[in-house]
Amino acid sequence: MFKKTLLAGLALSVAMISGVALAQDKVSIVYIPKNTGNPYFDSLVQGFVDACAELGCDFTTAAPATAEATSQIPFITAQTQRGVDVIAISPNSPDAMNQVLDRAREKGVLVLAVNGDLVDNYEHRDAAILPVDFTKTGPGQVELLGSMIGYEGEIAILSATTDAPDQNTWIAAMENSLATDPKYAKMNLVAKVYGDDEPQKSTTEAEALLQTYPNLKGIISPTTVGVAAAAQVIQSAGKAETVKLTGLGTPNQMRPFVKDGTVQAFQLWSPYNEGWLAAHFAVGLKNGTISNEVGSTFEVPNLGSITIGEHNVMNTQAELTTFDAANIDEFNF
Amino acid sequence: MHANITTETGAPLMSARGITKQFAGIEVLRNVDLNLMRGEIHALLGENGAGKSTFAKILAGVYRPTRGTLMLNGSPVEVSSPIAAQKLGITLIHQEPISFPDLSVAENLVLGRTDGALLGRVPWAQMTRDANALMDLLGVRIDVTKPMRGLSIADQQMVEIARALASDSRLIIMDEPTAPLTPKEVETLFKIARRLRDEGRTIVFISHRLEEVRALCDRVTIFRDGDKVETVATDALTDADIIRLMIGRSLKEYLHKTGSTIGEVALKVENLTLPGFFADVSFEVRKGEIVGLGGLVGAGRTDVARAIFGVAPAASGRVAVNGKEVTISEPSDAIALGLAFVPEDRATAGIFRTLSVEQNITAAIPKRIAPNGVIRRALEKALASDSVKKLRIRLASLRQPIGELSGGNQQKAILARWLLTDPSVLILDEPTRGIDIGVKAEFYDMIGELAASGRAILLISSELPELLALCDRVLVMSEGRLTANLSRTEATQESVMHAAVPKTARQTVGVAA
Amino acid sequence: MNSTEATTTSTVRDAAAARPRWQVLLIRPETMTLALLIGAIIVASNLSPFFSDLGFILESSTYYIEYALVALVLTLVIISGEIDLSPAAMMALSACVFAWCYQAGVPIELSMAASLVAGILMGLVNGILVIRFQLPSIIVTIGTLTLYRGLAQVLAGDRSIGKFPKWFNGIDYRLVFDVPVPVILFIVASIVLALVLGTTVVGRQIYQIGTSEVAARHAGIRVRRIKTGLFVLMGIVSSIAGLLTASRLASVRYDMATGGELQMVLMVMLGGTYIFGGRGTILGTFLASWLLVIIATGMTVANIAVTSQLIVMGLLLIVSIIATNAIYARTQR
Amino acid sequence: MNAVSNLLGTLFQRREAGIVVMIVLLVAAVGIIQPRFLSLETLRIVMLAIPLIMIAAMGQMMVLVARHVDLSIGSILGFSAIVAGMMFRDLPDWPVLVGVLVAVALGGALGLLNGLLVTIFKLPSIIVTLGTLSLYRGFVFLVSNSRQVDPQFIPKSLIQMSQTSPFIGIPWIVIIAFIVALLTYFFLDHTRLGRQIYAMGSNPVAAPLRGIRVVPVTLLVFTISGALAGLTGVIYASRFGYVNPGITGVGFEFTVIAAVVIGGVSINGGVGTVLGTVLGVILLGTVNVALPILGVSAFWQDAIYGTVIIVALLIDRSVRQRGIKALSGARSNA
Repeated sequence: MFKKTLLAGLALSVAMISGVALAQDKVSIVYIPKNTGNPYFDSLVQGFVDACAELGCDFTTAAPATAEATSQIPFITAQTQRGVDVIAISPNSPDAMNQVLDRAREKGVLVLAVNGDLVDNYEHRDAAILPVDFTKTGPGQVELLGSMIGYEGEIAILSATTDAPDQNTWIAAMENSLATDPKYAKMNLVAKVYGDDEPQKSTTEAEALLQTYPNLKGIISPTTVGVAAAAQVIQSAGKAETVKLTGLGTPNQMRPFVKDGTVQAFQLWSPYNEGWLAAHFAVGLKNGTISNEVGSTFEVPNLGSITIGEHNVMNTQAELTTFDAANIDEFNF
Repeated sequence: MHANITTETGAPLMSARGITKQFAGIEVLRNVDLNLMRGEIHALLGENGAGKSTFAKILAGVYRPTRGTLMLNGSPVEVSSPIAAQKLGITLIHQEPISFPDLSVAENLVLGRTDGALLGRVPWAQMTRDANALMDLLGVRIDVTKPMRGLSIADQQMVEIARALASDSRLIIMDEPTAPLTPKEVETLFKIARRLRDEGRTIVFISHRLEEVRALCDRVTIFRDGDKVETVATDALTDADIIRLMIGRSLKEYLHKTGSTIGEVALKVENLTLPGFFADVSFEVRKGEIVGLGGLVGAGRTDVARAIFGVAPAASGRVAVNGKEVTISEPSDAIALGLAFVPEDRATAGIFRTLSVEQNITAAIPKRIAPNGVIRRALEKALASDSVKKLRIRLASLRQPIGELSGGNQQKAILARWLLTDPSVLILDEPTRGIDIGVKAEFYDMIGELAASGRAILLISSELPELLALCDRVLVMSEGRLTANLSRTEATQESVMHAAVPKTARQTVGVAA
Repeated sequence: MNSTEATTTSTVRDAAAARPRWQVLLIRPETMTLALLIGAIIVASNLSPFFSDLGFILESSTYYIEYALVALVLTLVIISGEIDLSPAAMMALSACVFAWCYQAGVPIELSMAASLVAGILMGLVNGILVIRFQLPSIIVTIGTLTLYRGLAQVLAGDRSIGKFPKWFNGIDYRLVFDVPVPVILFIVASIVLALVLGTTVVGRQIYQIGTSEVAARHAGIRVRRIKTGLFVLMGIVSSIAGLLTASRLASVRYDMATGGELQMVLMVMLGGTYIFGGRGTILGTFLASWLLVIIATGMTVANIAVTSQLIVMGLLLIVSIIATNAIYARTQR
Repeated sequence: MNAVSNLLGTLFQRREAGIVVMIVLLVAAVGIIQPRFLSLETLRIVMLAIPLIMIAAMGQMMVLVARHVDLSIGSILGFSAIVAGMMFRDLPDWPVLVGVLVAVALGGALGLLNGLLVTIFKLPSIIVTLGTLSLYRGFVFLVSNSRQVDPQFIPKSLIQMSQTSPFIGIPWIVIIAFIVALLTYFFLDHTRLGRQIYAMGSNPVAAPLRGIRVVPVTLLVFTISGALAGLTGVIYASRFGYVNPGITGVGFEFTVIAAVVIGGVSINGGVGTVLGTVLGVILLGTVNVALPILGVSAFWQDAIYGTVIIVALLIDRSVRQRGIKALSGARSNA
């Protein structure tokens, strides 16, 4: 009975295989998101899929169940074993995968960091595709919030984890702008709190902010989970008039709050374009039409000219996209 | 004496016809026919394992008979479960009170009553009132709103009895209800039992104490080895008759004590105290001597043995082995000093049920079978098979799980385990409980031989004849204290019982006995 | 109910016949595990052409071998009638202690020693709570698993600590006769523990304790000492596994080995160790560890979604206990 | 004098009193450090923090009283929430109530499956539910195709359950949670079936001898626990406004077990009150809210949970020991 059940289970699994053998002539790309069930990456995957349909490359995606530091490792090994040409990955950790990525590269696999980089471990990947120049994100957010609150009053930041590298880059830039730009002289950053990208913790932290700082005028939450949780908190506390919120969020997640006025505007970029660019870059590199040199440029349909910057980083767009009631319905991701 | 029924006149309330019960193919009850009359108190007597408790459980629906029928008021009935029994008006008061320790006394009284819907409301106030009324009736002072957990065993037993009263049963079966009770409580119980009988209810009373049976019961049925031997009016038999019927031959025939020379003090215990269990216990056991330890269940005998052996060490007091004062905080310390302990509860404290006989026998001698930590199989096998031969343990293979052996052979294996440690002091706690008559005799012989070989033996037993026949001296405990130290000549049924019953209520013994 | 059992057996006239030897050998949980292992290898090879490559399987096995190493000791704990659900958290905390010490400037050798000491202490805390305070181990270790993981988080925050010396990193890439060092370690530990359990007095006593703790105490077996020792051994082996993981990842985070306890319990259960104690073998756990490696690796390389992996793991756990229970119930009589 | 000390004695013996004291001390301590904590707003936040835990805790408490444990409630919660969310998304015309009922029914079904495994195969519930914890989470990913249900699809009326209030500012979900607690109280304390659950947990061997049908009662207990976890799933959607297969309900079982154990429910079965559980949930909720207000790093949260579970176990044991002492004392006095 034991045996039977298991064999049945395995037989069931046979039915679920997504592709057995990979064609030799086409460039094969695999994309490993942070975790499964994360809507942000669904849109990014779509970019890959569409680009590969156009370019004629093979594309698969495989994701671990949790966004824990080590969970992507078996996937990298397995994909290397499958003999893929390109591994694109949104890393869960800036350093835990160094060795396994090196091993993949030794076997001739092109490793691309997508949407997040291996900060300070650049030598363990070939290139990185990031949505925007991350030095511009922080000031952009400060300016957006400033415009909402008349450049005056107490503000706070609700971030992801204390160690999230991208968020920390942005926050540092925000602090720098607030300190140096006289335009923001009357904006006073009173707190930085961290919701760990968990809905429950983010909610409690946002509630505590409203509670602890009764004169709070605005919150910046540069993370999709955080900004949604903060919007929910402001909505249920009925403080949309007094506390302004902005941050980085996905249109689908934020749509109800923009529609009911809880949030006037927030920003993000197009994850779709990241997939689109990554696929074009990878195929071009494999075909020899693009060279992975700092400073070299190439053309990508719909995106225009892309330049490879310092640390082999390239961006899909120059500025953040701002979403508000006027344009939010044009986006679906 | 209200001996109003001595013969079977009229229709019986309950008749058993050809009741046979098998467990895993083994007959523990054979073809039992028995009539229980209205308005009688009917004693079931027999040794442990004779089948009386099994029979009681069949009456109460705990077990279903393998063959045979039960007739209630002349028509056959299926007593398929305890609930079914309850619906038929049959209540069993278990040997060990079965209660729900976290629930209140009042709740314990009504729980499982079959009337009322499952989602019906619990009438708390009514329940408490009724429970108090019952307690008054029984003359016990128990706070019925408190959980059962805090009650003494005796009080728990009284609650059980109260439950039987409350359930308004026609047939009440009491399985050794008096074991934990004080004589005063026994007296109350008897009063109530008589009143119930006079109301026309039937009571089945299981006890080991002949004097209680004489004081209370109208008729007795004697079981032996799964057979019903006889049902007669209590007055028609003498104690000697009853004992003969229970064990199949007279006591003298199977209890024999070989003389041994008594030597120096092997085990000396002074002022041993464990608050709540026993206090100020002092005695000594000499080489070659068999010292009995008698008393009622719960008197603290087993606790003293466990304390000496280090299972649950005493809080204060001194123990000396072979003249040297020692500290024993764990059984392993005791074993190193040459002590051995055959515990009362063989199933949980004695055997390793699923492990081989061989492993069971060699469990206490790790150093001998594995001088450098690695077990020498051949040596182990030799030691074990030697013991099997010596003690005549009946088995199919040394590798057989010990659980497959009969109780007597299991007990022999446990004894074999301890003999391999070559102990100078052996503590035997109810060594013959639940063992076949035939094997029992073998045990008595062995105990005698062990003493003759110069070992000191402390024998705890609830069976008076066993104590009287085997021991050189009999100690008696009551309420956690040593109340008598009787020489072989002083020790009689009466003197031991006299010392065993609690002092606080001694004056009432005459009524009970 | 025990008293009725005693009455039952007391009247057994003659001992029942022993079971034939071949039956005893064949109807064993380990036989099932072996059959499953062979089946899994066949199915996995058919699922993906990339699977049947010993080097790849060995490399992939290093991701699970740390758990398998702990599972070996957990087998002893479960045979002795207890359970420990905290080893994954102990791995994380001891590794965090190591990394924290190293970062604070303690020489790496001493940091490793500190990690071992932490492991011993954690095991001791478990042991004391279970043995001295007589609390049920299953719930105690649920408490300490939360506590240890929490302390790891307090100690390391959510940073990843790395930058260990080169010689420390990448133990999984050091090969002895083409076999990664951790795998060698696992095999050696299996042999040693199998010998301890099968041929020594301590091993024998672990079975006896698990069969009946009361009887073991009465037979003079030092139950408390052995059980405490086993809990401490869990701490030590968890610490070693934590260091292996740290070496493999070249970095340490508090969320290392998250969810590992389920995998460890699964390995032990799948190997036919009886959940109520007293039965089980190291061989079973050894085979089950490889079974798990094969299943997980096979599914990952065949690109089977994590969804099915979770379902298969859950089903395997339940089915394996049912099967083991059934087998033991058969031989019990 | 004696009467007063007796009263105090019984008060302190009651576990509930101890928790109330702890809550008061906690609130006072936090209030001294951060006076803003003592406000109506805090009360509202605490109130919002507890319904999720409370509803699931009622089910878990019942399971623990019956001498079992259910580790799979987080996954059951996730499954019910995702299915309800998908119904809201794909069948927007259907009444919200249908989604709620489906979630509760599915939760009940998964709970029943736990119960069946425990009763039919006589397996320890902790291992069974450890297995189904993983199994059911797999189902969550499977039915949702690993896709989140976005906020735009969660019905407004459902979201408003955690924002609007029928009276004096108490949000609907809090009222629902207290209704569930009240119903549980009536069920466990005032029906025969409820008392049978206590009896079964208190002495599983005796239960069948007293006519308690252990198997159906056990199945019922697991089913209720599952159904309440299912209801919690819908409340989750209401509270957080979306359902994510990889996040919703993950690790929730430990929070709930911590709350229940703090509330004085014994893992040895038979002991525990609804009041104690409610207070345990409130204590845990207050701690959760107090930590960020005090500026304590969220990193401490797990360590505090773990400590609290162990301390609760030790307290439970010492209470039990006192009971045993009382027993042996009574015996020697008899």
